[in-house]
Amino acid sequence: MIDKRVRSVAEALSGIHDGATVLVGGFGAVGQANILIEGLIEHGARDLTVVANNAGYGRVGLARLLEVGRVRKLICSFPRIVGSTIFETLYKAGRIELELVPQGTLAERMRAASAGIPAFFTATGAGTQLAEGKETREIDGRTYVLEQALPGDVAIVEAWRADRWGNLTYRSSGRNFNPVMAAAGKLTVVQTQHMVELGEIDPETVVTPGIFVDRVLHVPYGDPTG
Amino acid sequence: MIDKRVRSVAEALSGIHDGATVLVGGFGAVGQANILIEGLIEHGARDLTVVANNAGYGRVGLARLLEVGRVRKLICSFPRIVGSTIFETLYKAGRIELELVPQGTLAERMRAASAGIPAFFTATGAGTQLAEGKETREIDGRTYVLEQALPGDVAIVEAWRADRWGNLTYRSSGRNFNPVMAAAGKLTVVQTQHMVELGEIDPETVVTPGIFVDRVLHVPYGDPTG
Amino acid sequence: MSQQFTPLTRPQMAGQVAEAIPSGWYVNLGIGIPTLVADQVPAGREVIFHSENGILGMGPAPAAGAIDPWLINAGKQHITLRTGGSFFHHADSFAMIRGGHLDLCVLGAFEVAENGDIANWATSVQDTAPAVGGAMDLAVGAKRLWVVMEHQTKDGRPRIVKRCSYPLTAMAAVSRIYTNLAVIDVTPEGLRVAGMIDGLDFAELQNRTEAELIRA
Amino acid sequence: MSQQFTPLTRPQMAGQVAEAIPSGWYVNLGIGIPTLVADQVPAGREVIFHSENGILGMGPAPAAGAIDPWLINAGKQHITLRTGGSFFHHADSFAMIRGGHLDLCVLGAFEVAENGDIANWATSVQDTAPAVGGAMDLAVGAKRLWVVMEHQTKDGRPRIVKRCSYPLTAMAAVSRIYTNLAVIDVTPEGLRVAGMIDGLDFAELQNRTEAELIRA
Repeated sequence: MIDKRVRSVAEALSGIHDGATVLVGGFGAVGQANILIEGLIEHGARDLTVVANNAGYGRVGLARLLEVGRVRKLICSFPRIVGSTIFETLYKAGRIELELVPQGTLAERMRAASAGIPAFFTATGAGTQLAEGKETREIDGRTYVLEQALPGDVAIVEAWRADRWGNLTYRSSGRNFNPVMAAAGKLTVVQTQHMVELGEIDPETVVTPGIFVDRVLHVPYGDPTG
Repeated sequence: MIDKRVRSVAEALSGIHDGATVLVGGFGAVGQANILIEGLIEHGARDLTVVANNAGYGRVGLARLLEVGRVRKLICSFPRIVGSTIFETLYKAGRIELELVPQGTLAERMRAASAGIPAFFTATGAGTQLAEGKETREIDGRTYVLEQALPGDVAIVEAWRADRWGNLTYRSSGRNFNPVMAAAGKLTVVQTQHMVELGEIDPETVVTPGIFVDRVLHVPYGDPTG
Repeated sequence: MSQQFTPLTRPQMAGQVAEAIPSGWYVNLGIGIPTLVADQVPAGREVIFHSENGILGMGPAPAAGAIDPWLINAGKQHITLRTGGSFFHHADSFAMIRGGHLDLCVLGAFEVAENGDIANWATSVQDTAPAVGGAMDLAVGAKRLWVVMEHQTKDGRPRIVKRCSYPLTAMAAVSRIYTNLAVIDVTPEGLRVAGMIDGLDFAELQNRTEAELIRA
Repeated sequence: MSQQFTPLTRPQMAGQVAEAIPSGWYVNLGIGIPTLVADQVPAGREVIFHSENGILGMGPAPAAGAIDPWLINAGKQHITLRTGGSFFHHADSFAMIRGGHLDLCVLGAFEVAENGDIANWATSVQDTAPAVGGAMDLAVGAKRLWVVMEHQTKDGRPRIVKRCSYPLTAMAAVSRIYTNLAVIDVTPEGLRVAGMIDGLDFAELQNRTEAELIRA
């Protein structure tokens, strides 16, 4: 019987290696699998590359992981939000590397990775500092930048509902990067608010089909704060 | 007030010009907007390029449109199915041009068009006759083909439910190419089984957001046959 | 000879933009003054607002006590969803943006150049942790890009320039500029003044503008 | 010296494939003999079948009178959906295929070459309206590509060849071949025989195979 449910944070995160690229879902404080993200501290993996839209806020979740020095590099569109003081301190001290990526290019690079597309052209960033050193091409009179797929060794996502096959739904703006990252992770680990029986999720409304999911941990933590 | 509902096939199809590229949803007999497709005959547009997975079946819908000679070129992955005799006859007589495209590349080329991506690399077709003349590139030791976006002047899709903003859901395997084409058409025209009030479709379960839709015609024809 | 004119306030600037948006448009609003546009769309006019984090049909801020903690916009503010709204993921959201499906994006800016170049994401890449968000995608992707900003900086330097001095967000992307002094269209011939506030004359407007302006 | 052996029937070939699929795999089955695999997965073993037209969790054919006219598979046959199944659109479906998310694809073929090249979509591009469907995407995309086919053509020509004579579906894609005579792994060293039917010896198998085989 296929059963992707795991019973502990340790089980959910087992096998993540030093130097891994970790895709971390969420946008602002909504849709972040903070229990799993903070679980990486106990887990012990070092030298991580983290892909996330923001650099965390306050001292929880991703911000906490940064604070304890486990992240070598952040690939990110908007590290500077209210409360992202930990990242800013590390960055100014030269203790973390930053690859700044336009938000849509970030999403599309992961979508490409999930879809077997190694590279694609986009107009985003053409003629800007963020395209420096990248291949460009004129197509029908417009300049496009060639962007590379961005796969994750691990994706850490938050869902609203999950079943034992790993089918997922999300809640409201908690969807954000989570389905994109779930599909782009070689190992996809889910923190879900609700664990439901197989068949409870209408086949028409599954957002992430279980094929993209490896492990599901039930964490009914309630509403996001911050 | 935004109201994308139209009252007739003629209104739904108005403005489609000779020589247009028309994306036609459906897979097999399921999810084909046959009333709109056949409406193109009355409408009168000629010299069309049609993009569809199949070449129609029997003498209805797309097959009928082919039969009356309105289609100059078919871009298609699988024209040869049981009952596709009209296409085969035209093709053997040299009266229709065929661009054969692998099914996934066909879907992805339209998805690229909808997403502002003019070209992307894929391994599909590398080293085969279908990649002849196309740019290729070695990436990490594997050969990829550069494929171009495939936009439509018009997309003709079938939905299960629609509202006045053009939000759509589909039914079962009737989903297929329909959402991909809805997003890739400059003008997207929908034939829907059910017309519902705004708000009746749960925001979490909208498959095609109304931004991709221009016109919606209510055609409660029942179940697909064939 | 000092002229008698009162520059528009930020809400007034936003109001001008709101007046110009027709019913039925799909619109993304950047942070800052653009965010103020949503509240000033005339009653009864249906404009559908998009948020980068996967929302169409974004509505106004919730009443106190009626906050849905799961529903925020790209500026991380709590919002509401209008009847008919929908949720989708980030790749689909930016496919809408990049694919030219938005009728309009309204952004703030540090500078706009006479060819429509826009600089709005960084004053320098060196001095602090830079952040770009969705600005570059929005600037190249929407059918129209309008900028709304103060005509000059606080210390009186022009923001409408011959060539941007700050790092670019996008090349030749802006189609119209709303400032506290004027409305200016970016055309193939150059910057054409479509309107000025009462009491301001063209010479004075040009005086506050580095790039050359064309009379309407 | 004629040998005593009985080539496998098509259901037997499919049964061999079904036996080799572990629980939990995501699998796409091509038309022809591969389609027969689904019915022979041992009871209690959960294998999730994918169909190109946007289905995961494809179940067996419906009982007569219980047909859902909206639910067909890539071969346009009416099917059922298992509890836990899901629907998605074609671009997402082929993202699953192309992105390496399927553990296995099983296809029929006209020919397989010793380097794993597969030819299964056309005997000639010239003579009739060609059709490719999803074969090229499946062949390059799945983690493993197994071919199941008769070992020789009806007129006795070998299908396992040094180099395909028919138009290619994909280069160096096949990892294992199931025929009515043997199971053969495509390895960096060449074609390694993993099993033969009772009564057949290696020399006779080689005799019916153009490419060179390696004894297990």
